[in-house]
Amino acid sequence: MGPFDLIAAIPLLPLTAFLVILFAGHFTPSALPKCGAIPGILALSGSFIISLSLLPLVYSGNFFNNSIYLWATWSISDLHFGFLIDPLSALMLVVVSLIALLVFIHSLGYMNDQNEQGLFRYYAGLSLFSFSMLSFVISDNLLMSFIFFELVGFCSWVLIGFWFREDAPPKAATKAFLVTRFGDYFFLIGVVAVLVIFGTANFAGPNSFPVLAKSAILSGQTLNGLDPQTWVTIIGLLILGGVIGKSAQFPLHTWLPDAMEGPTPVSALIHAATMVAAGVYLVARIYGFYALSPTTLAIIALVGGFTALLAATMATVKHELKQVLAYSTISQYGYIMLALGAGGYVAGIFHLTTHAIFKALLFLGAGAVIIAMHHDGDMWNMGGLREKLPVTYWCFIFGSLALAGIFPFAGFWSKDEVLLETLNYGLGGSPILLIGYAFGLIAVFVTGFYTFRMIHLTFHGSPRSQAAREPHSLRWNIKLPLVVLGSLSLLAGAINMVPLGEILGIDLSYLHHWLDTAPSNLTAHHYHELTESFSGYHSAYFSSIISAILSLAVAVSGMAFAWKLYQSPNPTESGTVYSTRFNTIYRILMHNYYQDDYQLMIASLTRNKLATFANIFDQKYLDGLVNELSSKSLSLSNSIRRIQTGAVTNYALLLSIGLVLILFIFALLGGWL
Amino acid sequence: MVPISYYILLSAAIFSIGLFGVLTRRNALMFLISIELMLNAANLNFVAFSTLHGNLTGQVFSLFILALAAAEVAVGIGIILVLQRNFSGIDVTKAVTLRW
Amino acid sequence: MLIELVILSAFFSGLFILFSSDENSHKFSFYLSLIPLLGTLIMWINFDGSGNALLNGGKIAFETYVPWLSLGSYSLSWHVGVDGISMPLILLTSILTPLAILSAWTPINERKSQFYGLVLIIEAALFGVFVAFDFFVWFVFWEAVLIPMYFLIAIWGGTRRKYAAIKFFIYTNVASLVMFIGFMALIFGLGDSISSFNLIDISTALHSGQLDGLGFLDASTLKYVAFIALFIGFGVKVPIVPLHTWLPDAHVEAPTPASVILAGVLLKMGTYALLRFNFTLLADVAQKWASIIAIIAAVSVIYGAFLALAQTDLKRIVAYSSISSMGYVLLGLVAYTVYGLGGATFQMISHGLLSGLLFMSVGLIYNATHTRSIEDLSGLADKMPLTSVIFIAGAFGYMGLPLMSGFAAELFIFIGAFGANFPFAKLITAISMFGIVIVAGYLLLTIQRVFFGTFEVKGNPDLALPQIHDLMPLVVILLMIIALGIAPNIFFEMIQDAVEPMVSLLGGISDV
Amino acid sequence: MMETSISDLLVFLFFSGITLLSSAGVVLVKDVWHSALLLGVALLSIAVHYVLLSAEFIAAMQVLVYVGGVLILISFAIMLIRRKMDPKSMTSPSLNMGPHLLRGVGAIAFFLLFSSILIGASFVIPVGFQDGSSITKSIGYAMFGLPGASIHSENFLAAFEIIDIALVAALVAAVMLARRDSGGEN
Amino acid sequence: MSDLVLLLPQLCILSAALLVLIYNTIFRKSTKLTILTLIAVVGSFCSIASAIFLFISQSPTVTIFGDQLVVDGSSLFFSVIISSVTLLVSIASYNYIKPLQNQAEYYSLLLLAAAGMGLMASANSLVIAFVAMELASLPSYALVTYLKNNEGSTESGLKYFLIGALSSAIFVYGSSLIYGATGSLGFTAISESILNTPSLSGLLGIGILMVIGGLAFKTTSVPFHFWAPDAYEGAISPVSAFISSASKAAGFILAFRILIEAFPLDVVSSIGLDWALAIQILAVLTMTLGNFAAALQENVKRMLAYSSIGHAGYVLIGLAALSGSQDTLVIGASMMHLMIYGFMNTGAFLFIALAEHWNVGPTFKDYRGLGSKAPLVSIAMTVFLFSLAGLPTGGGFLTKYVLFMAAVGAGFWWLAAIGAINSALSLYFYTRLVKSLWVDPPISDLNISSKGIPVGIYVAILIAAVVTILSLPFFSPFADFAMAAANILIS
Repeated sequence: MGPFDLIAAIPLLPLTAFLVILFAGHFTPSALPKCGAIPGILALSGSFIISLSLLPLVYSGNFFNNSIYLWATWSISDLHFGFLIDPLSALMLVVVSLIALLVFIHSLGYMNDQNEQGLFRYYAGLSLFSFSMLSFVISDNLLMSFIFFELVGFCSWVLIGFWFREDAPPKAATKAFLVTRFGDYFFLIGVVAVLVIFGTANFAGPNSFPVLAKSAILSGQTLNGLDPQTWVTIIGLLILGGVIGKSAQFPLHTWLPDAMEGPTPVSALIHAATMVAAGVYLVARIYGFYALSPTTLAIIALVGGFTALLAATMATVKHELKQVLAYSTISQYGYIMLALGAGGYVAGIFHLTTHAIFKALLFLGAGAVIIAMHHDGDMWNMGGLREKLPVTYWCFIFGSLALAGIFPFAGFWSKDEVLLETLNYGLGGSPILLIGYAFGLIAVFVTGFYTFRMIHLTFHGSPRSQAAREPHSLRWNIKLPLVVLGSLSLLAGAINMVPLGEILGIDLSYLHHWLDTAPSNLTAHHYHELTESFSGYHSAYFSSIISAILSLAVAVSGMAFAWKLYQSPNPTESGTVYSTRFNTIYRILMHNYYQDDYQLMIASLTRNKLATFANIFDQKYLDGLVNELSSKSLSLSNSIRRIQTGAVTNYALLLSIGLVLILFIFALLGGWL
Repeated sequence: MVPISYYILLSAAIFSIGLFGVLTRRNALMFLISIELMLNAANLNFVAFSTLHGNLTGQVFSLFILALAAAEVAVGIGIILVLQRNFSGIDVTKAVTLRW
Repeated sequence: MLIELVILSAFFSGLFILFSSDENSHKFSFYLSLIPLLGTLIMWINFDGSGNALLNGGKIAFETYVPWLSLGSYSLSWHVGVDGISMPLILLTSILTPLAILSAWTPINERKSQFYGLVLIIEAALFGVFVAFDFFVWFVFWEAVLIPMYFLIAIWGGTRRKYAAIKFFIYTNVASLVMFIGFMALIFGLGDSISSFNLIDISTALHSGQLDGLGFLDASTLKYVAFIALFIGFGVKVPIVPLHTWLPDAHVEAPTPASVILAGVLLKMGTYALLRFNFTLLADVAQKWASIIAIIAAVSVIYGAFLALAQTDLKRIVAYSSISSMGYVLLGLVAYTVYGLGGATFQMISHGLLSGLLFMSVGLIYNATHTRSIEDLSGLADKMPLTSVIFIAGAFGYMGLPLMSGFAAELFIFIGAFGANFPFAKLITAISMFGIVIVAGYLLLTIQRVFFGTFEVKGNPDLALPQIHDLMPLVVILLMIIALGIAPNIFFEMIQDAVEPMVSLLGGISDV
Repeated sequence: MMETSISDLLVFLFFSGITLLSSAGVVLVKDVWHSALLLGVALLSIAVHYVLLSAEFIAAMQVLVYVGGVLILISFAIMLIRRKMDPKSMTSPSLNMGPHLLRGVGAIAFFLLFSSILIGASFVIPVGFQDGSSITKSIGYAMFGLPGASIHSENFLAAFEIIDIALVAALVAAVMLARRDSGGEN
Repeated sequence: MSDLVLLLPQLCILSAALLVLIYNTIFRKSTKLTILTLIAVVGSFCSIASAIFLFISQSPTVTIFGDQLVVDGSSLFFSVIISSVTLLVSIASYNYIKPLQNQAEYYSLLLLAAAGMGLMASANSLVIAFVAMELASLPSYALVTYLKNNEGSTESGLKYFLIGALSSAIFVYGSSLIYGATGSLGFTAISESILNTPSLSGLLGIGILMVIGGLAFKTTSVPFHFWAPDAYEGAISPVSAFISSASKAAGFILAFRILIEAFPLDVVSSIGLDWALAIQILAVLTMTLGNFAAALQENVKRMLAYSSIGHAGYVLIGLAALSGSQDTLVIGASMMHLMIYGFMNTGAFLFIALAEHWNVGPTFKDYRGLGSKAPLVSIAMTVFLFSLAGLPTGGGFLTKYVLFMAAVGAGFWWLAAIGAINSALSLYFYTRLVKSLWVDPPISDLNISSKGIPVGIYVAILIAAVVTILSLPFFSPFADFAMAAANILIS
């Protein structure tokens, strides 16, 4: 009974739950009263407990990294499925299984109590998703991650399109899958390139591909036609394609807001905490590879920063509560990308964890509000819910403040660390990161603005609709997850309070140490050395206190500006000065910078113009050619048929002319004349 | 003894006249008669060449041709009678039901 | 002896059914079709072949060699056997036929015994194609497949069945004539270094450079001319883009079970023949023109996918998507690496299963709603949950969702093609990989428009929901697709072993 | 062996003139009856040519079979056919010229081609037969493939056997065709 | 006596013919037809048996009757073809001519024609060739005009006779010129005299071409083919089966023998006449005209007529590709094709005879739905049609592709290519008939059951079908026989 024997159980438990729910649901529905929630909850609590039990093991320094199942034979290292347990994946395991468990519980309230139909399909999809996500987290090679990367996308397609009888969810599901599929196309090329160029796709171990890449760059010999540096950049960018698709970064972010069509627990689990995190987790997982090429890091940072600002601005004008949260998710992941791009590996992971917690909290809170509001998510019909839903209100406040990055909450510590690292490395010799830092800082202001606007419109002021006056009562299964997550978003910051540590002079960066006790070339320190030597990132040791104070001030001023705009007792959308004076900007923001429209236009263009052109070309020319050939030969046969006129004299005439002709030809040839 | 080439030329002339008859006349009997002419031309050829080569193969063979020409005429007239009965006339260009 | 048993059992049961009465011919034909299935399974269990049959050192399993007749200096013989490449294809044929028969129970209700008889005869002919190693024996079976397929399309087909049937018949016949003349030029080019049509002797002769010119063609131009003739001949069957116009008509107008066999196995005849003739016998020519062929493959993939995108008839969509999948096979073949060739053969199997599944489910939808146009259908998932689940699973398998055979095959092909050493290999592979996005595009659009939204069918007929025997074949194929997706080594081990010698033949990069 | 004496030439020219004119007449005259008669004249003149070529037996046969047999047969046929058609007045033989003659260009082309080739051909001096040997006797021997013929010839025994079967066949065929069936069904 | 034993195949048929005549004159009994058919069947059967026995036991290559007749592998091979076609036709004719007049004459003429063709097969001199051709043609003219009060039959008989007479005149004139140039009529003698004393090459050339013209008539190759479509359509189907298979085969063996033995290519090309080129022109024209004209035919029998012209073109490929390197294979292939074509073509025409017997209309539309009414025979017809088209339902597949293979081997790949295009087009019109048999919905007024099953025609069709089908798997006896025959002919 080795310590790591139970790892396989983590993903397999949700898989068994999936199979149980699927078959029981189809054959003996009565066996599962809660339509499959119970097996799901049991499975995930099991996974959560095992993940927790792994933490001390990993902290004491023993890791697990070998292949479990041989998928296909290969020359050097076969294509296989394997597990890699190291501090990063252990941490992520805990976060994913915890949030998944809480979402399952929340679903009891959200789905069962509203007696939705087709719940077996829902819970089966949810458990399949958990299985794929957990397997993705602990996979030990790039191919296995790609496989579960796509499976996760499939589960999100199933779950977004849960209410397939209406019109909007299926369209949203298709759009989600297609946009991520477009990203995965680049990712697949990346995977194939890694397998072909380096011969292996392992993350860790002596012959893992980041190590091979590093030694190739150092030795300088050309690899498969190009020099290693360009290969690393190209492969990095290709994999980045998949990351941008999945984590909804700048060009491929349009699918996330539409994915809100799915049930809110789904949005909470998939489109806030786990699936969207898969992209950035992948970057963290092969950070040793990305650290080798400065251009890729710079691109990641810029994309991240720009997305953070862009999404935040779009969130300021949305009517739907879930839309605001969706855009805030996009912008927060922009921050994590900014951190990773700027060499802040630890900061990225820190913000990833804290964001998972408070975003899940906000989404579950939004779910609670939507139940209370009899399934109406429009903030302009809410207001004054503070007295009626006290528990939800306080948990929601904790989450929002963490999101805005206000002092004691987790968000403050992690977002500040991100900005600190960006500033640090920006000043320390790679000025491009400063642009990222500027984006990040402005985004803090805008985040503060839309967070306060969200709280104020939902909870403060007077109720603006009948449903807001008598909201639906909420049971324990809604409130318990909120309380758990609320407390966590308060305390989670403790794992890495760098500015406080600097003030008190004691080292509080536990997360940093946690990520340092990784296998040989996966430690945070090793990554720091790589970014320094290969990408020229030198830390300028900027004091964390100043940047903390700066970001706090910007956040508070953002909230104050929102308070000034919306503080009138019953604010109306048209009344705010915001919508009158900056009307054009308002319209642009409402239309999400027309991103959706131009992507839709491209899709319909290829579908209607290009495809129909190909079809017509195919029918008219290629098919036409064949038909033309047959009709020509038939008309020729018709004319040949006509030679046989029926009169014997004609036959005799043609016969003799034929004979004389042949005689004449041969007379000429033979030279008899 | 006139040089053989004259005879060959004569037989070629007769052959062509026979062929001319075949091509121009529409009457079945005329067709038959013209073919007789052509066969006779061949016979003349055979006899002429037989003297040229000095062996009798040509002459004996011409006897055979004579016999078979007669046989052919017999069958031909039989067919022409049947034609007369069906198409009431032996004009060859009338019998064109089978064409294309 | 096992191969002859399998072929003869299929053929004579076909004849028996053909002449038997109609009323329970569908049950008889299903049970009879299980015999060849049993035979092939036994063959698979004690399959002891190793290496590539046509290359030296290849040990052919179940080999039988019986002299048949002699034409002047050439002696023809019944030389059949199985190697790593043909074994999976035979299994695919013997599995698909009973399932096709089963799926024919509801739609085919007139002249039933003739239908089932012809299906079994096609199966026998297809076995022949995959086992024959003598050119003339192979050519007999190659042409014999056309006749039953013509009748299947012409008698039980859709509205334009006669046009489609005759077009299919003549198009493929012209192709095989072109191929025949090309191959004969090659045979006589070899002069007296071979005295039989045995493919193994021909390949050893060709590879030891015995080819001297024929008439005004010297050795190398003769090789090029023969390669082009063979490529066009088999290209029509594969189909490769410019020669594909018969496929949509034949597939759409054929009854569902016939189009399952047509898409499932008949297309593989073309790729199998390409593998055996163009890429084993004339390997050096294939290697020299690798980039051009790869470009043709990429065009097939992208152009086929765009064509499918423009279709509104369910069956045409599935038919056109076969063109792009076959484009992938060609890409795999031309890569000339272990993964490329192995992936191509694996893709033949996986595409056979996947297109079979999609055609059968389209058949079920047509039986129920009597319309195939996606504009007339919506919200089917509401009323036909099981069929929609199977179609969606099949569609995702087709798109290359991991843990299904489609993904495994395409991944192997991409790895193989990406690592190939002909110029622009990486660029062409990257471009043709874009196909998976377009395939995902039109399949998802179809699913969304046909299965989701409110239930409403034009002329709202009362749905004839499929019974168990309609759904059973689909479930079986789906399980096989998933099994192959999770454990491709079931076949891939065997294929790799057969493909390895081909690569080392030309000193290609053997590790990719 | 024999140089051509003037008298032979004159005789040849005279008779070939008759043959050519009569055969042209056969082809060009309008009424079939007249062409049949002219055919008789042509055949007789050809028989004379045979005599000139020292093939007397053949000439005799020619006269006997052709003029005697075939011509009579043809005239019977004309009589039979004429009976049905309205008996046109027996006018004097007139040539039927007209555009249809153009179709005869094939024959003329053949003749021109043949004659041009013939001029080019150089003939060897004819071997001819020694004037003592009886041609008819050796024809008889040759007919039955018996040795002992004074002039060499190929063995025609097999041909002889086959020809009689052929004549039997022609007989059966002609009888079948000519006989008037008793209302046979078509 | 030994010479006559060698001629046994021809003699059997001859004696049967004469026996039929004698029997007819003596007995006037009512059951006359069965006896007549019996004689014909027994005669042709024993001729096949004797030919095969002779080949197996002695495989002779000897010239008899003062080397006027030759009995070797190819003459026996072709007399097997001719006698088997006669066998099939005579079996089928039993039912066909039961209601008609002149039954005895029909059988005697049939057998006499067959005897003539048998003799053509073993002719070794132009004399025998001409006489045998006449013996074969005269009865065929009468047979085609058998239905004396049917317009179609008389018209086709007339055309057949007139063109036949014209061609035989041309043949005779040609042979006179050849006699003039070489001084002899025996094939071997001709080739020797051309070799050592070449003279009058112009006349000889014209003579050879005119002889080829005469043979072209017999083998329906362009431009001497005009009679064929009308004759085959007008005549009663068993007769057209007989003529299109047997007389064509006889024409070909005579052409082979004359062109290979009398005018061997290497000898003849010295005088500037490469007749292979002429045959190539004829082959291309015949194939193309035959297949293209057949594509849009409305009348089924006329379509089959044109298809038989097309097949003559294919066999001509064998002759045309002689100047290449694979002579035995090329000639062997065309011989094989003639053998299997004989069975397929006779079978197909006899099916038309069956349809005429059930007075099914002449066009494709009238044949609709025959498959369901008479399945067994329609399957046989489908086998014939697809085998004619070159699909592996019967031996026709092998022979056609071996022919193309031989042409490619001999270096004439373009001939094979033209053959391929034509055979692809032929698939179109053969499938049109198969389509109307099996695919098109049956027309209502097709009542076959009332007429009953004509046993003779059924038996003949089934024999032909069985032979065609079995000739695919068991092709080696045909192939060995043909290759041996070709070997003897070439060397």
